[in-house]
Amino acid sequence: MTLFKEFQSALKGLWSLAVGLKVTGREFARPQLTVHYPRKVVDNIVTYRGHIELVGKPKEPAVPKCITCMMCATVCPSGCISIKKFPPPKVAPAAEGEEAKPKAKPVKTPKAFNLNYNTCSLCGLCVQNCPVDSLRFSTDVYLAGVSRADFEYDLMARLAAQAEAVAKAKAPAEATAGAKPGEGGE
Amino acid sequence: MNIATCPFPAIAITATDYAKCGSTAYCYVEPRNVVRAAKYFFEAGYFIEDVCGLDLEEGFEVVYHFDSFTAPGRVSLRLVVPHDKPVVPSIAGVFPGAEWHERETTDFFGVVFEGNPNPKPLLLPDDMTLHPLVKEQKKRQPAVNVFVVHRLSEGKEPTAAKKKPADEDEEA
Amino acid sequence: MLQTEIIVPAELVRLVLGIVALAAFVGANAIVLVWLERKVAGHIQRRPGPFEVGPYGLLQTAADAAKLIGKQLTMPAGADAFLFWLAPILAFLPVFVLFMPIPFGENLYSLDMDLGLVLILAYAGFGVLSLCLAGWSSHNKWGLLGAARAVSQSVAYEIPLLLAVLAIAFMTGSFNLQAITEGQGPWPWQWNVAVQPLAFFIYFACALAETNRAPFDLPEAESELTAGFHTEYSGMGFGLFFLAEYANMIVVSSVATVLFLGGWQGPVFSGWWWFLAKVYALILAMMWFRWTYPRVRFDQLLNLNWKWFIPLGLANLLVTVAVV
Amino acid sequence: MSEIQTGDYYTRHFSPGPSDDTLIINMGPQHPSTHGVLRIIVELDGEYILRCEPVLGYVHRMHEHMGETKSYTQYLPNMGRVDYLHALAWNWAWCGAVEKLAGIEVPERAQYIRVLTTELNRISSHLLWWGAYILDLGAFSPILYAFQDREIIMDLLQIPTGSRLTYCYFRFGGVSADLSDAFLAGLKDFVPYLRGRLPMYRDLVTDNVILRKRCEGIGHFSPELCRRYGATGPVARGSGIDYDVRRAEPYSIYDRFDWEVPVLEAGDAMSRYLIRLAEIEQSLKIIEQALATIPSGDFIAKGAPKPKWAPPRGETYFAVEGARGKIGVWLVSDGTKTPYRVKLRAPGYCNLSLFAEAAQGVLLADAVSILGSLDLVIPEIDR
Repeated sequence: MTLFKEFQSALKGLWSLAVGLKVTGREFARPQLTVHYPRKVVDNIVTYRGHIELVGKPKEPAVPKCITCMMCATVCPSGCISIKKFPPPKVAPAAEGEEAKPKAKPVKTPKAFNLNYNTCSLCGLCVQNCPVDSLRFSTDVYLAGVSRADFEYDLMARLAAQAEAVAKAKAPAEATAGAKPGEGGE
Repeated sequence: MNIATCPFPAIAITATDYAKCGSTAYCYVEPRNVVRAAKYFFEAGYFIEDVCGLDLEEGFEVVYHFDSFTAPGRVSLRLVVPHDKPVVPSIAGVFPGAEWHERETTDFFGVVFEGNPNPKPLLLPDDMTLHPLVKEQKKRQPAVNVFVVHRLSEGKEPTAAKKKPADEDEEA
Repeated sequence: MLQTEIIVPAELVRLVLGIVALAAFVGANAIVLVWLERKVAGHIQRRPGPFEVGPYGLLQTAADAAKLIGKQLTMPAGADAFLFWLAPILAFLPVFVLFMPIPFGENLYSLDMDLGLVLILAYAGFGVLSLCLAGWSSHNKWGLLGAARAVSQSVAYEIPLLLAVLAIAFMTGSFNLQAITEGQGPWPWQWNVAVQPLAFFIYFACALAETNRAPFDLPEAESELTAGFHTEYSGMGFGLFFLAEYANMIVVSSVATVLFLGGWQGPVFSGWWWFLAKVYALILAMMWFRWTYPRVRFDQLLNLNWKWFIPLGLANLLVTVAVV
Repeated sequence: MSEIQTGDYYTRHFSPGPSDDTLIINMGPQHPSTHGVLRIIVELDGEYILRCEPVLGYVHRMHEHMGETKSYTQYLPNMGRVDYLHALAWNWAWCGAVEKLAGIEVPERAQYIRVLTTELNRISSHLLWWGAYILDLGAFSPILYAFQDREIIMDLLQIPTGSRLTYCYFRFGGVSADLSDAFLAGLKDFVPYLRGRLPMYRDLVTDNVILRKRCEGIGHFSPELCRRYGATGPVARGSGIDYDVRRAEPYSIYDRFDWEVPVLEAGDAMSRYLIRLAEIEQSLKIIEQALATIPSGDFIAKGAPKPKWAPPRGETYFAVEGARGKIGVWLVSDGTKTPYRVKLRAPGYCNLSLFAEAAQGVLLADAVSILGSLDLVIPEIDR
């Protein structure tokens, strides 16, 4: 009887192998799922949060909302944001003699806003903690470069280029700006 | 568990608020009694969760976390060894799982576990002499500054901040 | 001028032509098979497989071969140079001999010999020698383990393979492959597989093991032995092993076609195309297995052989002899 | 024996055994089945393992030291890198420890969001393990089938978190973004979809006789062994230990859902395999219930800590159930903006530590099977 049982279990085993073949055979006949990258792209990039970029003022799209409070640079765990402020409006003291207003309004917009994407860990703390919503995530996934310098972004220039493109297209900002995170997607 | 019924020689046992600090008791022992304590926890059905080091002004505190599969309630077994002679008997003979945790603590703090069956560097390179978690003298905090003991009952034991644990205090 | 009449035996012409044709056949088919394997794998896994180089990626293998030829040949320090380089050549060369007695069509064969089957079985033993040498001479412990596995696996599985083949030989009363083919009819129920299903099953399973195909690919089991016997081979050294694997697949499938599936005979328009179609069907099945099953363990593999295939093969042979 | 003298520190200290007939080989750190960069020095007699010793530290990043140099908030992204396959559980462990220390309340909706995303992440981790384990055993196709399903999870989790693997989504007092309708709708569709896929997994792999022979009775861990080494998670549950942190040390809102802790007595690789598949189903069950009852409200507490915040002095231990077992964070604060000490208890570390004992006397191929059944993520072990 043990021999019989052995044969029975062997047949059962063989049957399980046949079932496996059936599964792979079925999958063989089904259409492919791969997205052939350069010809087609995936459709869920809109929810991806890539590196950060600046948000322009509604009236002047080339000028960021940023008030150089340095919050993003301080909170960043890897120190990849560097911001240069304009020097405080201390016009040279009396020697020049002109009507340099001693109480000129300080320029709040940054002189330079650079991101070193090489060290960014995409935690989103900067965007979350920006008090004036001047930062947002870009949806850039198709990034490639040959040197580290390719990933050191001048975000002010990027904003200017975006604003220019928008102006050129005379289309609403929706076209270039990434959608707000957490929305959209399939 | 309290100090009177404790089956191994302990310096102090504090029942703590599980909801706040995640342990039901802190149990301070002298380094030389740690194996007896571990044996007790082994026989009581606990498993070893981890062995951690902590660099305090008083010395290196070594914290063993034991927990039970059946009746949850973490107990942290603690001892303090001086900075200049950080030697603790290994409990790997009781809980073989402690071997790696002890080797890790040796890597990070330089605390030597005497009797560890395989005292090789585990996570750090073998030629590394630096112990990364040892703090500079001026950054070290006394125990009172980091331990706020959430006592469960009105315990009569001294606070966790035992200044000089390497005294006598042997009982049982 | 004195005319000397050189009498060239027709057999020799046929042999030389046959070897040249076989070289082309094996080379071309191996390349096609590599491509096919990748396509089958791709489609089973719902991806396209190679599709960039050439139409449907057909030239991908050729590109890979060119790359492999261009790569530096390295040899580990301490390896036995002669044996190390002999092994891949030894893996590939006997394949030509194996093809010689196989009748692809009614008149399409390079060597008509009565002991064709014996020749194939004899030369098939070379394969294991090359694996053994490769693993042993590369001065690599993984290679050594792979070699040890290869030897015990091949030696063990040759026995039931022989038993299965023997059953057919008894039935036909001949070792001549052409005769065996002609002993079967054109229709599937006239094929030997209908009479000897068990022998076919054993033969096919053993063929998988002999060619080191999954689920019996233990000598090169990459999740255990990194790459087994060919761990240390680079460039065309590796390429030859690779080609030899596919060439061996063609050989065992061809022999199976001849022995069990009626060879070049088909219900309509008998000819070499039927032979090729059957060979490819078997090869496709082998690929299908590879991309479906996990790998068996080494002791299980040998257990399977000694506890199942050999007794079953013996029983099958006994019954066959009794009936004949 | 010349190989041993020319080896490195660990090889030199792995003294050859008494017999001359043994082979000492390095499995890893680039071996295909050690997933990442684990290295195991193995002494073989034929193909039988006499003894072995794992060598760690190839991806050691000293996360615990980073914890002492960064602020509480800045340490968040580290968590996704400790165990990249179940990043959200580590997110939760860190946030939970800080919340426990500082007594921060997490709003209802945030609790649900955490449960939904963490369970989804657990499924994706198990799916990847499933594929990788079968790959270790030599079958190539299942991993891609698992990846098809995992891809959907990653697409889903990308909606709230913005990333696909190393999530940094939880914040002290909640999460960083609310769940969108697209996510909820997608998740609602995903639950029945994955349930429909599981029978295929069973047919193709679980019932396969070759796989069964490779797993059944292999790598038997007794409950005692698990206890001595502190093994948790599916490894312990596969050995008959009914222990799940979600049940044993209840945190968040897991007590509101109707789900089971799968436990199997056999203690072999197959039972660990089955436990993980059963956990996928249980996670689906939790997700289904959470989806049905998720309330509206804040996704982060109103008084959530600002980046430059410092918690009160004190210490705490917080544990969550990760895909690999019990994740523990021991946090000591001296009241400044940076933690005084962070200890990360990685489940894989404890689970792997029993390997040396369990692998004694097994075949090399079985060692691969046992190693795979432990579900190791090396960055988590090395930290």
